[in-house]
Amino acid sequence: ASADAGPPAPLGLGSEASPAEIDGWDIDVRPDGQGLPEGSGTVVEGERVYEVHCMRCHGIFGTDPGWDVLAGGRGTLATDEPVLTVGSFWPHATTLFDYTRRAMPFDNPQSLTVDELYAVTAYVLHLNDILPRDAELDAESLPEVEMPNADGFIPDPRPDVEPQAEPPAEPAPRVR
Amino acid sequence: ASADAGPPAPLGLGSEASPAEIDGWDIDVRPDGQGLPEGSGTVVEGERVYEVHCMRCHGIFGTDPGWDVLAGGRGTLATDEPVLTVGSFWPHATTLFDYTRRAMPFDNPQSLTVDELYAVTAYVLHLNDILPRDAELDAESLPEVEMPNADGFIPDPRPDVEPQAEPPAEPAPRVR
Amino acid sequence: AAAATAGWLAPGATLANTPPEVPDWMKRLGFPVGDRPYGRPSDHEGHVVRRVIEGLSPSNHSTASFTPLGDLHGTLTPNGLVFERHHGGVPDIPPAEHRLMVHGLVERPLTFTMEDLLRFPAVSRIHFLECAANTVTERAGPNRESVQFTHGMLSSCEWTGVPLRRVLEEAGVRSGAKWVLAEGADAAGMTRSLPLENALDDALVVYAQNGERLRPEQGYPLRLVVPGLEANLSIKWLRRLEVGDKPWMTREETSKYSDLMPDGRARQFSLLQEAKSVITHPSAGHVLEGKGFREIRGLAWSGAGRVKAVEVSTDGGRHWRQATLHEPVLPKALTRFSLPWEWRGETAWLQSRVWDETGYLQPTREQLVAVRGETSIYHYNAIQTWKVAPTGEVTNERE
Amino acid sequence: AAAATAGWLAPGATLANTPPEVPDWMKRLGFPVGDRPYGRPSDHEGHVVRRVIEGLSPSNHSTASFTPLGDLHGTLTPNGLVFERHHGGVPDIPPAEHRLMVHGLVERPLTFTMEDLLRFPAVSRIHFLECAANTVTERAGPNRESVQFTHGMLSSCEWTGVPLRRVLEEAGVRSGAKWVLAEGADAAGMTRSLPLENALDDALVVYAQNGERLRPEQGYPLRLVVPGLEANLSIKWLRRLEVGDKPWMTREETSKYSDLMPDGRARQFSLLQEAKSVITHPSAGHVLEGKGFREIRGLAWSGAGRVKAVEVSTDGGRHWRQATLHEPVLPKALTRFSLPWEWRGETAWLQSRVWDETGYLQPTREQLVAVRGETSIYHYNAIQTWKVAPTGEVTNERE
Ligand code: HEC
Ligand code: HEC
Ligand SMILES: [Ca+2]
Ligand SMILES: [Ca+2]
Ligand SMILES: [Ca+2]
Ligand SMILES: [Ca+2]
Ligand SMILES: [Ca+2]
Ligand SMILES: [Ca+2]
Ligand SMILES: [Co+2]
Ligand SMILES: [Co+2]
Repeated sequence: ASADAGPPAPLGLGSEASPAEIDGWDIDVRPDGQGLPEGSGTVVEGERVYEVHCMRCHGIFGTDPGWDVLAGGRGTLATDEPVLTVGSFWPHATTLFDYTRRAMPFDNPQSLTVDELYAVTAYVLHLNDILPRDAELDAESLPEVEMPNADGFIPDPRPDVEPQAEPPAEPAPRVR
Repeated sequence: ASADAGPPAPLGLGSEASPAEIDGWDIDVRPDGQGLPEGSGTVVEGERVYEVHCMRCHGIFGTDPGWDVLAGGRGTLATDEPVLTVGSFWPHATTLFDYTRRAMPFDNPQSLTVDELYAVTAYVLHLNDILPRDAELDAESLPEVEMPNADGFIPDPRPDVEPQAEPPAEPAPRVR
Repeated sequence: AAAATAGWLAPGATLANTPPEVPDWMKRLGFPVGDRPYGRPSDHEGHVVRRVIEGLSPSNHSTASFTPLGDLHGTLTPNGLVFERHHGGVPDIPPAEHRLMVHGLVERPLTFTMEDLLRFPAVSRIHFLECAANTVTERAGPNRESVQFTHGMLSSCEWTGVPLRRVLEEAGVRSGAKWVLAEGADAAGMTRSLPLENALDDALVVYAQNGERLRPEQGYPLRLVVPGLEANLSIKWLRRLEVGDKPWMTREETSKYSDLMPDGRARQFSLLQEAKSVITHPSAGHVLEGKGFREIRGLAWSGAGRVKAVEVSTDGGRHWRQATLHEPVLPKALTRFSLPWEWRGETAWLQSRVWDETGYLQPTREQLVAVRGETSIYHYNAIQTWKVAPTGEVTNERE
Repeated sequence: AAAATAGWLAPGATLANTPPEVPDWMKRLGFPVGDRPYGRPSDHEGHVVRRVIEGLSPSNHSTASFTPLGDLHGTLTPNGLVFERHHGGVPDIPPAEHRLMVHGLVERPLTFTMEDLLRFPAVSRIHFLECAANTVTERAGPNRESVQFTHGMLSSCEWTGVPLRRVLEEAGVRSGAKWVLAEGADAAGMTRSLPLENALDDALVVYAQNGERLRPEQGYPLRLVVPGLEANLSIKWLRRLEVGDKPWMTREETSKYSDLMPDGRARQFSLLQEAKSVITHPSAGHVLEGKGFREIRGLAWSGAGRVKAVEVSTDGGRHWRQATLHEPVLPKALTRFSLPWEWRGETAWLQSRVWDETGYLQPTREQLVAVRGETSIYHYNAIQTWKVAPTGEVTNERE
């Protein structure tokens, strides 16, 4: 695993994690769909989930300010007042499923069923004009959703500012 | 003041301490009598001070255990159960005045008058058979009191135990 | 200077306890030994607390509290004053029920109890943690009223635990592995993808902080500490590590913690906390009680390694003098700097700038904004200015 | 070893929150940010406190509380757990009314406010403080039930303040000066004579501890820290420094803190805390939960300078293995050492011994007692033994 002499012998600490144990805890989802559970949900079902579980904080159209804004903002990224939302900014639809599953509703996380998660994910994408009203999502279709800002991210180019002074000629004085 | 290049220029911090201010705070007493205030007290007066201010903690003869024992213990220092008291152990009588002035009575320190301090000092020395019943103490006589264990103290002779093993041949492994 | 402080008394103070008077507290017993089995600061230091900016967030379950840097000394942050940033509040986890699972691209998926983790060879290291959003308020110009709020999402502790590398090796990292997912056991299930390179470098799985077990709000009973990188990566209440070949693109590395540039594109995985410094004494909110000698003091740090040099200006950057660095100068740790100063009552503009061992120099605000604009949130590390008025009042202002 | 910890649960713990179950605390919000402006440890760590030995003294206004070394990690002591030894309780001093007077053999007698002292060039240093009477209970053989009570009058902090030398120089030390009297503002008026040589070496006038102002029981608002020497010299609530040509022979350097030898004579001004070490993990009171790999960890220190090497024995001193020292190894500071250990369930007798940079080796109890007898109270620094029974129970016993 490492570049040098190789890993040391295991110390024999810890206990084996069984597939069932891992399954209960492994809640993440990757852009390639790894981690997506079996199930499905439609935009229409999602509207109902959204109204019951999300609307009180994020507003009717997901555009209420205060709590995080979920929809709108397309075309604002290069302006003085960018509005970063799932539709305007997020590069992957899978992140919406992953984040909602682990963290939403804010005051009742990990409470939605898998089908509810697919549904509300579909609905928030619909609110962002990314999915049509008759769409349905599952483990296969979710990773294929094309996000408007999918190409909006670049690697870290820093350092990006040229030093405008030479360091002092003398080494720094030190005190203990 | 120091061995090397000499002290730096003052930074100009702090305020001058006036003689009166110093006088109010300078409560210590040295074996040569430096710091002893004007005043005096007798063993007989001291008995009364002791009864009112000290006896409830140190006992009728200064020998009650529990709180620090003030009297007795002569000849016990080299035994298995040494009893360290003003009489058996303390090298200087001035220490008794200094300590009583600053710290006794334990629950009401700095409450005795100068005369009371000389008196109770005389009385505790009397309890230790160091002063006769008709003795009186003042700034001149107190430093001259001869204490039984005056020669009982030696400078620190350490290290006093020979190392019985060589340090490891290899330098100690280090981790950060 | 003696004149300035002679007889100086804070509001409410009397002369009844100053020379030549014997102070009252020498004449009566104080509180007994053991009265406070676990101690707390003096009541006279009640103003030295973490503070939340009210209204910053609609819920204090997801907001920040700030370390009072202007009241601190040396380089360590007491555990009670370490800044907070939680996304779903602070969970109360019984340590006997906490588990760390390690799985994914490993030979042996494992679950560790706290007992297991305490048996690993332990290391202790002093490192700073800085929120990527620290100082964001100052990007568009002077804003907050004290260094607590401009720079207080910064702390420094001695962290004790197990090198993350050692924990991963116990499970056996398989070939093809490039990233590690770290997940917290809080209500936010806080999750980040960490490059395997950083995971195998100096990252730590930590159970103790400044000598004692982690505080609840710092991840009790277990957290990650990834030195030098944005603190959000140092996942608290750590419950799971998954080894994989690609990043997970979690909400915290896409929607958040990415840097939106003026052209509308966003920098991603910009994890490094670049070199930064700030003067803490004097700083905004302080009042100089008198002219004459005093010391200018501050903190400098770099996520890339050691601090190499710090310069201080008292005239808004026209002239610079090199500051003294206080040993030990440790990598990815706060370094205290100082400079003697004779203040004659003039208006002064205090600034500091740091070079780290890579040669990187802390930029001016103008330089940063020229490249990154004014709308991005994270990684603002520009030179800070404090104004000293002839009255002695220190404020967050620029020329 | 996996078998030993698989499914291990502390008393009272359930499996409802362990894999595959989603723990409860991920399903509800925790306590909000800023709920504790000044934080405190987890309620689950309520056993990690300073403790007094009841009955040791007739008044808890003059007694000691002990640092729980067996529950700590790394090398710093959290301020809330620093051991206490007061002789008249802890005074509550308003900092605006506190003064430090410097007089005697000086050019300019001066009084300093806290404001004045904060203006001096400041330094921060990590040093241990150890009561001269630490471990006295073990001189006549194993006695106390845990390392908290055998070695807990020991702590280590980052101290910030002004070199005592600089304060004395501000007043101007006159020729002929050889000693400095330091006096506290507590009900005991605690007072010691310090050799000028030590005063001008590395002694500090301290106002902050581990980043924040001193705790009340550590001398708030001002104390002395005299590195390497018996902690009683590090006068708390420091109010007065008098420079003189002779020692004052205070009660604390005659009646107390002198070492009575078997011949009835007493060593005086035996100020140095000689090199010492102790194993903290495992130590008496701990229970090894399973066989297999674990690490032996401890602390080593020397008042004479740096720790040079530590050796550990698991068979009562018959065989020794060199331990790893944890960086940074600072002078007159606690140094963490460790040694990997595979425990197979046998009875073990754990010991550690330290050499410091002067070549001094920590003695055995037999060596110390041969020279100093069993009745002296102070400066007991002999090798400590812990017994590990086949049940895993660790006790304070010797072979
Ligand atoms: C009680 C209030 C509340 C409810 C109910 C709620 N949210 Fe949220 N939501 C929040 C808060 C607060 C945040 C920001 C959390 C943080 O600070 O990390 C947030 C953030 C989000 C985000 C991230 C936005 C971004 O730009 O990063 C998404 C997506 C989201 N919520 C979706 C949902 C969905 C879907 C539901 C219903 C299933 C829901 N929320 C219910 C309060 C709520
Ligand atoms: C309320 C109880 C109390 C009273 C009253 C009291 N003492 Fe004490 N005394 C103590 C205690 C407790 C100590 C030990 C203090 C410490 O731990 O440093 C002590 C210590 C001493 C010592 C030091 C003994 C040694 O061996 O070091 C002397 C001398 C002394 N007292 C004298 C006096 C005198 C004289 C008075 C009256 C003027 C007095 N005491 C009143 C409780 C008391
Ligand atoms: Ca996964
Ligand atoms: Ca948003
Ligand atoms: Ca004097
Ligand atoms: Ca006695
Ligand atoms: Ca007076
Ligand atoms: Ca389950
Ligand atoms: Co002044
Ligand atoms: Co095991």
